[in-house]
Amino acid sequence: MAFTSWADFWQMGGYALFVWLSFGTTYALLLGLWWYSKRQHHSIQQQIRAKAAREQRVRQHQEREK
Amino acid sequence: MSIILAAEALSCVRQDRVLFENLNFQLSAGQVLYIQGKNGAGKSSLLRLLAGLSSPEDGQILFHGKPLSAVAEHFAEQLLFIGHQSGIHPQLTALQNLAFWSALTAQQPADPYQLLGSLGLAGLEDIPCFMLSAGQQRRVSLARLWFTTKPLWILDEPFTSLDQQLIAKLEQHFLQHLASGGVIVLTSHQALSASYPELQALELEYRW
Amino acid sequence: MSIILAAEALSCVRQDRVLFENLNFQLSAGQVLYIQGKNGAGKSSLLRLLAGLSSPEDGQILFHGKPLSAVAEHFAEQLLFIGHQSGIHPQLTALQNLAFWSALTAQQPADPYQLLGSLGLAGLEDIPCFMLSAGQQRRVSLARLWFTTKPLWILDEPFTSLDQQLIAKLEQHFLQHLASGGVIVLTSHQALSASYPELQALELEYRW
Amino acid sequence: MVMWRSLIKRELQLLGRQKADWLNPLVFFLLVLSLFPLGIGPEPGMLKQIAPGLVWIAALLSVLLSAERLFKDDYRYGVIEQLVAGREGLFSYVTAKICCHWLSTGVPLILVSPLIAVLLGLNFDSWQVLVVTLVLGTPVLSLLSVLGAALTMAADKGGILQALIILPLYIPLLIFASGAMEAAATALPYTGQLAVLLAFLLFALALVPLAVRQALRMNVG
Amino acid sequence: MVMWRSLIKRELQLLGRQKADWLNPLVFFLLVLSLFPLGIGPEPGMLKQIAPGLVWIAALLSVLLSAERLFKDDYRYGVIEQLVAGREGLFSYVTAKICCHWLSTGVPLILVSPLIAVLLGLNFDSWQVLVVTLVLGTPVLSLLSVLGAALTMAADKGGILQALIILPLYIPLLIFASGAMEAAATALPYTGQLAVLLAFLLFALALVPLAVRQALRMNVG
Amino acid sequence: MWGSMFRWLDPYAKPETLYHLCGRLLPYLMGLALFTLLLGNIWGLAFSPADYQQGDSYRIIYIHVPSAIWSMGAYSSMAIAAFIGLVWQIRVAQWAVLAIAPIGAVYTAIALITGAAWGKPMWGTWWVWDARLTSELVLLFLYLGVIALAGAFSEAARGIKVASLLAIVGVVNLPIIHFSVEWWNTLHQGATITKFAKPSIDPSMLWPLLISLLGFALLLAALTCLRLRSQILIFEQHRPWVRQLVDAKGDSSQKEQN
Ligand code: HEM
Ligand SMILES: Nc1ncnc2c1ncn2[C@@H]1O[C@H](COP(=O)(O)OP(=O)(O)OP(=O)(O)O)[C@@H](O)[C@H]1O
Ligand SMILES: Nc1ncnc2c1ncn2[C@@H]1O[C@H](COP(=O)(O)OP(=O)(O)OP(=O)(O)O)[C@@H](O)[C@H]1O
Ligand SMILES: [Mg+2]
Ligand SMILES: [Mg+2]
Repeated sequence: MAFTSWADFWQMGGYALFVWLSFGTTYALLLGLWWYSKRQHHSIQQQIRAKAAREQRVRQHQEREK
Repeated sequence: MSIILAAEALSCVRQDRVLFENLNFQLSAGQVLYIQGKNGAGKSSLLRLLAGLSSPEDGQILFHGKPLSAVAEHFAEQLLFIGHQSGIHPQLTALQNLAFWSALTAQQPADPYQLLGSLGLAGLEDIPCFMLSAGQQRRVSLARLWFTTKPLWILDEPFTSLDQQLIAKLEQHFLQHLASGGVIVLTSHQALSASYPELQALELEYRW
Repeated sequence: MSIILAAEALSCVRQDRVLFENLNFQLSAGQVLYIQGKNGAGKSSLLRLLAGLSSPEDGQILFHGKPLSAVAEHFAEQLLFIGHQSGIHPQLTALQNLAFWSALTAQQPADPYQLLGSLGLAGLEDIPCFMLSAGQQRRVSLARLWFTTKPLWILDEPFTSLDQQLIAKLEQHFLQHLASGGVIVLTSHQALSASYPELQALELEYRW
Repeated sequence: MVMWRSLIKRELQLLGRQKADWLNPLVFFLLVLSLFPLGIGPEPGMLKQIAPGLVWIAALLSVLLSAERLFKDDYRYGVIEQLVAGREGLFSYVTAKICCHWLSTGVPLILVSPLIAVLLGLNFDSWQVLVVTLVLGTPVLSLLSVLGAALTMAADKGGILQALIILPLYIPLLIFASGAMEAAATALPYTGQLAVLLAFLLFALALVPLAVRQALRMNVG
Repeated sequence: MVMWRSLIKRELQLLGRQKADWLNPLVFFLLVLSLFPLGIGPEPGMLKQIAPGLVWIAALLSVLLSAERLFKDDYRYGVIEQLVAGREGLFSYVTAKICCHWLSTGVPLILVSPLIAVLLGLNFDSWQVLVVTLVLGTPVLSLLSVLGAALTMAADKGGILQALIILPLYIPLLIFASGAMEAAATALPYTGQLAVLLAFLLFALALVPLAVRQALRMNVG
Repeated sequence: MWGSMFRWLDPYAKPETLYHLCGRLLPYLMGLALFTLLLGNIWGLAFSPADYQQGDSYRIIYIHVPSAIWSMGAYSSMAIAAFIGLVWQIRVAQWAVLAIAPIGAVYTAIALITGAAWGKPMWGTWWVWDARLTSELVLLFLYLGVIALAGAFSEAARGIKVASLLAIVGVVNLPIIHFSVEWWNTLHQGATITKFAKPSIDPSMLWPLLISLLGFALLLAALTCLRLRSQILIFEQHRPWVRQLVDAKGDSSQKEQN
């Protein structure tokens, strides 16, 4: 351990702003990307399901037309 | 019966060429003006004149007996014009395009889904229009004819890229519109199949 | 007679929709393939596949018995494709447009003035094409059919915006081309009027 | 009013579908800004000195070019033709276009201005003035660009013709906006310049929409 | 060769018909150049110092934007579709386009360079270096712009997308070209930079036409 | 020759197989990535000694260097995928381009932000226009260009192909970034760890750095797997197997709700 106390650790020898800014934004961005990709995956599946439902609708409509 | 739209001694010049001269006709409620002619005869040019998009070289157009320029606003309210271009935005869906036209004219379909479905676009209502085929795009554009209350329709080759079935349906709709006192001006290279009660054919000659 | 163009178990997907599946046909010299179908059935998509502009989802296209991808260069040399768009530059005159296509294919008309004249464009040869009417532009584009020596023609709705007279002329020309051993693939919503010796009709269904 | 709201909705739908229409100008703006230090040399002193001009030139180019396609689609597909034939909605349509253009290009520029300040080494005060000039100036930029787009709609010559027509009109704006920022940088009063910018804005707001409508009519006729 | 000649002829005919296509970029170039003294302030010392960068940035923007419409018409009206279907002429078509683009935008820039020298207060030596860098650099600009136009042909997003894509590739060119001029201004040797520009040119000449052809094929397929 | 050499890869070029493979790999990759990343970063942040010159600010190195190096690594892999996709017409490779691009863009943004945050204490300024910094910024723009281009087309498949071509052309920027510190004299540090023979850095600092490097690489792989699965679904949505897969999932999630 390079630091003697938690306070020391958080202060980062006076560079707290820069170090924590870097680590903070890095993990925020990475989490954001992870979340975005997850959500995209989910919404694609939903779209596919919606399209299947629409297909059903169209088939019904065509049946009725005939 | 009163005359709704009339042309008096109309003539049109494009570039250096006289397309037609001294053209006259009178249209009253329930009548169709079916403009025919070879390619380049001046059909589209005439329709643009009638729609007030350009002004004639000579002669005048009368709407309910008054010159077009005097009643421009009123005329525009009564007119539905669909030209060679279909007037739909390819990035918007069929529904959004309809909503746009509804907003502008304050006339909307009772049930847009049902309308689009009856035009064979069921299931394609919320897809951007560029993903539709040529004929399907045309159908979206023509959907407006089913919920407008405007009496005067000016349509430039409405049948292009439509299949036979839809052409028949469209002509049925024309008949209905005429029966309710509307007026239609249209061009087409295809013969009209329905039997119109009062059809005025106007043959433009290709002049040089 | 040897088979020139054949499709084997062709299928096409646009976005998420299967337009057609397991499509087969064989065309030999002198035959027309006339593709019909409702709007959005997939006619244009099929023609683009056949012209090598896109590749099929499944199945293959054979040209003289060899898969298209293997003989792409050779195939392209034998092919004349005209799509929904007419392929003429609106800023150039009819003559300049013809010259461009002549340069690319090393095939030129004996007398371009005479050719354009016979297509009803006399006097319009050196006017930029945007000043021509819809049908006249189409005529310029189709003029290529009169001086090409390529055997395989793929035409997407060649009759749009043409008047009856020119359609008749064009069909005459089709017959000539077929008689000399050519092959034509075309779509149209209008019925063909000429009597083709060997016509294969292919009806695409609008599927969902 | 109802009509105007649904026209705005249409524009927003288009922006939602074509995200590139508002994202690209923004990135273009940043790209052009970063060209200068590369081409001119990166000395911070010099950069700080010419920064006001740079920001305004980059803003001008990106707003201008983003307006280029504003009416193109609607024109090509015959929407405008039908609007002109049916008169009613044309004016609402024009004002809706203008509003949404500013929302989609001017506002993002204002929002990224802190980033610009970092890149060009502006201090806090200069940044504040920059924001004020942008708030007053970008609507004028939008108005003029939309006018340019309407004038060149049928010409089909791409952004460059529009730039030629509109750039001369921009120049007064450029002079006063960068003048205000320079004055602020040297601690001189700059309310005068801001007042002029405000006057430009009011003037343009009153006249440009009418001019745009007229331009659309002429282009179709 | 015969084919190539008639393709060149076609392009020249188009340029002849649409004079704006080569006049506008030139005027745009001069206009953008004249924006700088207005936006930045006209002190001659400063202006002379940043002149090399300015000229190159303006050249870059004007060449880039002029390329935007290069393939648009041919694409929209189905010419490219048919070229791709018929393969033969595609490569000649591409090279003819590139040549004529350079002739119509790069060459005029070189020709007006004396005027620029006067406007920006360059001396004779700096002007000479400017001309050399323009001769070596504008063909690369043209090549890359044409590539950008080909890539974005079917995208229908206007010049800004093209700028976004191609500006990053331009940046090395900008650095070396303005570097050469700066070196010349401070009487340092600049053959190194010129050699690099030459290398860029050869590299681009070898690869870009192929890439353009590929891009056209993809855009249609 | 090429064909036969890579024949064993063929099954993986089949979208369905690849989809399931990615699905199976994803949890392991993700777990490993998280583990190594946290290990490297916590070690670097809390346990390795402070730098005698830079003090504790140097600890930014544990994210700056991995993200910077892998921003370029991601670009190369994207370009390789693009090349394979275009030359051999392998569609999954084309899809991989779009899967990787956003990850690369985020890595580049991280490198830029952390670099700026490091530059402020070290050089006294957030940003200078030096060659390495600028070329890294250009890399970000290239990524954005690829993403924008891919999205600009009405047909997604076409957009991807065109964007692949751009990705390949953009490779010229990579050597510029890497050698910028040698070609121009700049503020930025020269190669310290990538000098293979003798890294000029203390082992107690080097180890956590190497572990973080591995962590970022694994994360790149994991995220690529995740995103590639989405791409496969998009482009294969008309296939029966996708329909079945999605339906099954929809049913099960509905049951869960009930
Ligand atoms: C916004 C500012 C910065 C950017 C964009 C940036 C970018 C980069 C890039 C792209 C690399 C990878 C180079 C390669 O592998 O070829 C790198 C590596 C590195 N950077 Fe930065 N950097 C920035 C600021 C800094 C600062 C302020 C420092 C420290 C004072 C620093 C120290 C390092 C070190 C030590 C390496 C590893 C070099 C090696 O071993 O190859 N960077 N940086
Ligand atoms: N650019 C596109 N992107 C996605 N889907 C498309 C696109 N163009 C067409 N489609 C879809 O493919 C289907 C077939 O279109 P295609 O143009 O082949 O029809 P078509 O038979 O030629 O119709 P038409 O008679 O109207 O010309 C359409 O229903 C449409 O949904
Ligand atoms: N933009 C234009 N500028 C100049 N002249 C034009 C323009 N458009 C058409 N013309 C000329 O006007 C004549 C008539 O064109 P118009 O479009 O009215 O014909 P049309 O009867 O609609 O033909 P089509 O059946 O082909 O649609 C054409 O012969 C052409 O020479
Ligand atoms: Mg017409
Ligand atoms: Mg079709």
